[in-house]
Amino acid sequence: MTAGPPHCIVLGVIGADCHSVGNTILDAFFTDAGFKVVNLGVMVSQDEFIDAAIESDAKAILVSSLYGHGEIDCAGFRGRCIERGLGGVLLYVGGNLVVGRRPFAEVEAKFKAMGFDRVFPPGVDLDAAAALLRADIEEAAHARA
Amino acid sequence: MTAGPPHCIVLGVIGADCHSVGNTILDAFFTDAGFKVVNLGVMVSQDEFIDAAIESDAKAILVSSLYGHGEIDCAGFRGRCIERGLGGVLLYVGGNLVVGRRPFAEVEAKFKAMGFDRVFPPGVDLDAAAALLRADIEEAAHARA
Amino acid sequence: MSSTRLDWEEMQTEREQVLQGWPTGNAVRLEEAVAYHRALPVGKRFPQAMRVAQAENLVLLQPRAGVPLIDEHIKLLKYLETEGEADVLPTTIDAYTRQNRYTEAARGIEMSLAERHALLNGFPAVNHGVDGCRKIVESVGRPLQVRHGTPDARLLAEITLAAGFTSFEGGAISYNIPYAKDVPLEKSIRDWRYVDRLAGFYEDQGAAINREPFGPLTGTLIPPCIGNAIGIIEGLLALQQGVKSLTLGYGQGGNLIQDLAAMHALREQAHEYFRAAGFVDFHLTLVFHQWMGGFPEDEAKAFAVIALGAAVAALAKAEKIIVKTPYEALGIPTKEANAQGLRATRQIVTMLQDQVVRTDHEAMRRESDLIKSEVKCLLDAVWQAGEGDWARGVVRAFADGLLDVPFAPSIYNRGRVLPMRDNEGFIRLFRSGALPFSAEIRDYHRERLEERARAERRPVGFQMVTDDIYAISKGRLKGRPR
Amino acid sequence: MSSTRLDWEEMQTEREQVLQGWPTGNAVRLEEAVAYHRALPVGKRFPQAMRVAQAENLVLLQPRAGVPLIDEHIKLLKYLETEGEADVLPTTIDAYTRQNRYTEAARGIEMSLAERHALLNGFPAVNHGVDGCRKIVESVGRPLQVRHGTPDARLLAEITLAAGFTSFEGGAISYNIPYAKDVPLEKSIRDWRYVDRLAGFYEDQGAAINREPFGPLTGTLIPPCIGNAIGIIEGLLALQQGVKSLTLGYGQGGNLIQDLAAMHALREQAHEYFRAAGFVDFHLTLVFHQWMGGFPEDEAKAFAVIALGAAVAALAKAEKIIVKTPYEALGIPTKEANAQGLRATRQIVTMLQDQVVRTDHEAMRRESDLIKSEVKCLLDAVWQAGEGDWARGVVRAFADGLLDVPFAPSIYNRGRVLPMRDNEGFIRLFRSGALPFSAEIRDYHRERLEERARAERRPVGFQMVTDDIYAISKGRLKGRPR
Ligand code: B12
Ligand code: B12
Repeated sequence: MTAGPPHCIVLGVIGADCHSVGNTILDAFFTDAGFKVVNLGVMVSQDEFIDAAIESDAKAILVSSLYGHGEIDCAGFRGRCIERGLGGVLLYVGGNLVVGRRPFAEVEAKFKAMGFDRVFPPGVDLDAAAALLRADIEEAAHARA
Repeated sequence: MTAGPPHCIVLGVIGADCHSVGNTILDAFFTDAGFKVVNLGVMVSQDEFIDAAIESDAKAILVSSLYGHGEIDCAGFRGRCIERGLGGVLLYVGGNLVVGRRPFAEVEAKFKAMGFDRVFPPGVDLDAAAALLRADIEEAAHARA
Repeated sequence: MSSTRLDWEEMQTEREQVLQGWPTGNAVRLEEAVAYHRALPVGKRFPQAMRVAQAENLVLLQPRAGVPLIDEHIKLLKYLETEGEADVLPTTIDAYTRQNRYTEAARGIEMSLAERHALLNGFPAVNHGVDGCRKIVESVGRPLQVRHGTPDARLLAEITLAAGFTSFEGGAISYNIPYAKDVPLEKSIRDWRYVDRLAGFYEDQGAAINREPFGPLTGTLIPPCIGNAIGIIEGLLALQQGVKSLTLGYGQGGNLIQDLAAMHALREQAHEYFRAAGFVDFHLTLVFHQWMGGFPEDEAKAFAVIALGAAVAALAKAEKIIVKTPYEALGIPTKEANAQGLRATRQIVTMLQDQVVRTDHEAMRRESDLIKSEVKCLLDAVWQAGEGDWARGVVRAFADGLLDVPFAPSIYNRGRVLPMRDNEGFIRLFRSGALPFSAEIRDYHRERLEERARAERRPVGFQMVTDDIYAISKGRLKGRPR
Repeated sequence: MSSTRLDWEEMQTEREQVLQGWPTGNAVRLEEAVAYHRALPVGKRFPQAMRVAQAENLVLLQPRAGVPLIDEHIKLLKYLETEGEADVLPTTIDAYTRQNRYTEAARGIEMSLAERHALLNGFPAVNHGVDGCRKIVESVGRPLQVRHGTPDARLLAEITLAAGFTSFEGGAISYNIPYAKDVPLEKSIRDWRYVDRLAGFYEDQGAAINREPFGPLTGTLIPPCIGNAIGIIEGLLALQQGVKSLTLGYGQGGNLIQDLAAMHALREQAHEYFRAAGFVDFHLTLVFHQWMGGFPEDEAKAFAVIALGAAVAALAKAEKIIVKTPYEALGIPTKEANAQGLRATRQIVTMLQDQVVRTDHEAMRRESDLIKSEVKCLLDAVWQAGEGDWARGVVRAFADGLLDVPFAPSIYNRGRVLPMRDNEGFIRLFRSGALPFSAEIRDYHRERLEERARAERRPVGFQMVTDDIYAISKGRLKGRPR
């Protein structure tokens, strides 16, 4: 646990994706883990994520995609952030990111190339993810300071 | 169906193998299919097969091996037949012939190299096997005549 | 907003408008379509297959399957028909089409062509149009159903029914609340009345169409009473529009007694309500869905979950079973994995084919009676809220939380209900929100949960719900403290 | 030939001779062995594991596994312990050792070394000797059992028990009739009395050994009464020699009711007979074997058969389950396939862990009563034939066909009994040979078979037996006309 006010993060499921169970869990989990969670729920567009991040001064955007269209829905996300002056925000993405079963290393490379800082498979250990998130946020703060 | 007396065949499970269910079925099946079956049951040695074939003037010996030791138990069978003056007898073998799951082509090659005329996997269609057997026996008779 | 039968003539203006929704809409010719249906061989008619299943005590196997390109999709279905020995076939629609986002679907088709692998999670039937869909109908030898999750499925129904599909999944509640975020129930009820009326029109013309409300909802720990109540309502709404072949669904919960009891209660109560509403000329069948929540990643464990679902479906004498695959947790399955799910299921249902496990013993009766009285509480409340009109009742009931689907994404769902397993794995209510249950029912649920709390030496609390959500994917039925 | 307790002192001459059977016999030191056992950590003691299972309502998972070389065997068991999460471990013995052909086993070890793949179908424990076996005991963290099929297992028992194995499978009938061709029952009864007495000696010295008669016999359509009667007799013979931890086995038949009824009957009746014979100080548990007959070649279907067996074991509240693998029909499994079987089984037994399916309804009671009265007919006849001595009774009963195991290879088995499934898949008797059943029981079997004949429109006949033998491997339970 860190001192100071909790880090704010934006959470949501991108595109036309309706899978709401994991989202419910992530909300509860990151809240318990001491983050301030702005949860946009399912079917969130890139601009809605960015709007919410600007409004809440969030340090990170956590994108879920379960339904397989992640590749299409996430394309250009980092570019759009930069356009809208949010170049420095951390972008995390997780879930069943592509259609079918492709080697995770390949999927990870693909999404990193799109500008995501970290990419997670569905079976990720959430404690580990939260630890990474906290570390990344704090490193970014240091870098800025 | 051929005319004339039924072809005689010797049937048995080789080595220390106790699997008797398939043997029961093969006995009933080849009998129904018009062969005269001398069934030696399970745990039959090479010499017992050969003794029975000589005694009954059998055209073919059908060896089963289910338990995995087929490779060891069948080694030298053709040689032993030749030694004992039965060089021309048809040798068929079938079942789970080796330990574990190896490509059937490999297993077949191995047993053909040992001098077996035909090699069958456990899932063989018995009607097809009986047709082959009849054809092989008749071809051998022609060749001899 | 009411649920009386739509006047076909009056509906024509709306139809014209719907068909404008995407250029392919123009190709819909109703008369030709009806003639096409009437000429379909018996083996391709879904309602007929469901009748045979019921008469001959069979469980029909149906996979889920859909890929973006027509030829690939045909290859997939043919493989499932031959290697998978599926009895009836699906065409699963991609998620853009489900949201009427046809432009994005078009982009998905293009990208899939370009990248030579599927980028859509289903078959974009609207984009492919009547002719494209008909290629599928012509290429396979089994009845075809559209499986989707579309709140406004009017255009999808126009195109696929015109193409010769003989079954159409979904309903006003079950394809809205779990599948959409902000579609008002008034709207989905209106749009599904259209779909049902269209199906009813085909039926009137001698082209029978099977309709199947989506029983499992969010697929996650749904208490049987909620799924059953919604299924019965959607059945009533469909019958009102002239539908005659109806298949109600239930998603496996995991406790054997509860699953058998729920299937039994569903069949009995649906008949009761349909008859009470004056319907006589309908054919009712049940479909059982293998576990619809999170699956184990390990294939061996996934096979086990599949097999257990198959066993329950067989014992419950479902007419149809929707089959999962060993890749469920990982992604859209390959055709091989899909066929493996079918073959594992086939082995089980065939082995259990003629076995009768008497389920009229006490535990079963108790659970089945409980479910029926819960469903009655729910349906009474909807009926009252609607002042005698089911459609109106649904809208008001959801607004007031008298109907409430756990974990659903829709803002028109209160989301106050949280399910939880009891000590034997029966799905009970941890929070029942505003569900109109008697004190007796509430107490019973609470007692069963307290029993679990004692066994696990921890208080009944939200953590248990979380643990239960993960449980099956982690190899158990009930969640355990981490 | 009688079944009184062997005098330990008198047995020493025979022991010396047995230990001469192969050079490794010399290394057996009983006192040291007992001390070794008593120093074993609790987690490696089989009888203890069976107690815990019963007390905590668990089903322990046990695979079959054995390869010729020690290091490979250890690797295999460790993999099954970690990746497969097996609760208790086996060491499956190769088929030459089972026939006391140690020279051939030695050749198998050499060839396996030379060709770098296994040429033996199990672990040749006698050839590897006490030290070799002890390496295994030291390398794994779970209790170990010797699983084999050895008519004369005296030397095998001496060596493996001395090495620290805490459970030993088999019995005078179950490891002779299905596994051998021409071993007289007099001989196997004498040899197993030795084994039981040896186990009883360890037990007396405070080194508890679990004994497990082999329930499934030929694994092929065994009517429950035959397996249960033989299990009870072998249990009595073991108890007489001082065995205290006893696990009786049952092989899945495929009909749910019959399997549950048989397990229930076995537990109840074993207790009855053991108590009636004056035994009080014993611990009885049951092991359920997943389907032991021919498996489907297709892995998906094999998984389904495995899962169904797991479900029945869990519902029957077996203390242990013997797990098959998706390669069953193909050959000795790889360690990965073996672990897959374990994981699929684990998923099922865990999901069903706390579920209680009441089985005291009529169909179940009827079947369970039937099995018990059949078993009573068999055991009464054995008792009479032996004039009050079980061992003598067994020999005479087999000679007269009063006990008769279907499909067994032994010439000491009459082989007049042919089983057949009835219309619901219950295993019934088509030909009951000389089995001493009442006319009532015979008629009941016959009626059930006639019912099937009517349903299939073909006469009751041998072809049905053949079809039934293939049925599960072809995806069904009952055989169908080809
Ligand atoms: C339940 C379910 C549904 C329900 C959803 C109900 C609802 N409203 O939530 C219903 C039945 C409605 C449904 C519908 C569909 N589904 Co669905 N569904 C599932 C299922 C079985 C479980 C999902 C779930 O709830 N898991 C439990 C939660 C707790 O886990 P989770 O969602 O994975 O989330 C966790 C992790 O992924 C991770 N995580 C997620 N995001 C992020 C982000 C970050 C930053 C981090 C660190 C972690 C993280 O943490 C979460 C919490 O632990 C999965 C398969 C599976 N997993 O077994 C398929 C699955 C996700 N569905 C799938 C599909 C395709 C669909 C459909 C398109 C229908 C179809 N073609 O089959 C529609 C979607 C329509 C739409 N518009 O979205 C596919 C996706 C395929 C792919 N990617 O290749 C899956 C994988 C099934 C499959 N194998 O085909 N589905
Ligand atoms: C039942 C069974 C047993 C029973 C046998 C009872 C009995 N007395 O018959 C019991 C439980 C006793 C048993 C014991 C053992 N078994 Co076993 N058993 C089986 C099982 C499950 C079914 C066999 C069967 O009856 N099938 C039904 C009959 C109708 O089919 P079939 O035997 O294959 O015979 C047909 C075909 O093979 C073919 N065929 C056979 N021979 C020939 C010959 C010709 C010329 C032709 C044309 C066709 C042909 O036609 C037959 C009729 O259709 C098989 C696995 C499986 N198939 O599912 C394992 C299996 C054969 N057993 C196996 C083993 C290893 C053993 C044991 C050594 C124990 C162990 N380590 O696990 C012992 C053997 C001890 C010994 N001394 O022999 C292995 C063999 C492994 C390998 N080859 O790699 C198998 C494959 C299981 C496995 N995957 O591990 N077994």
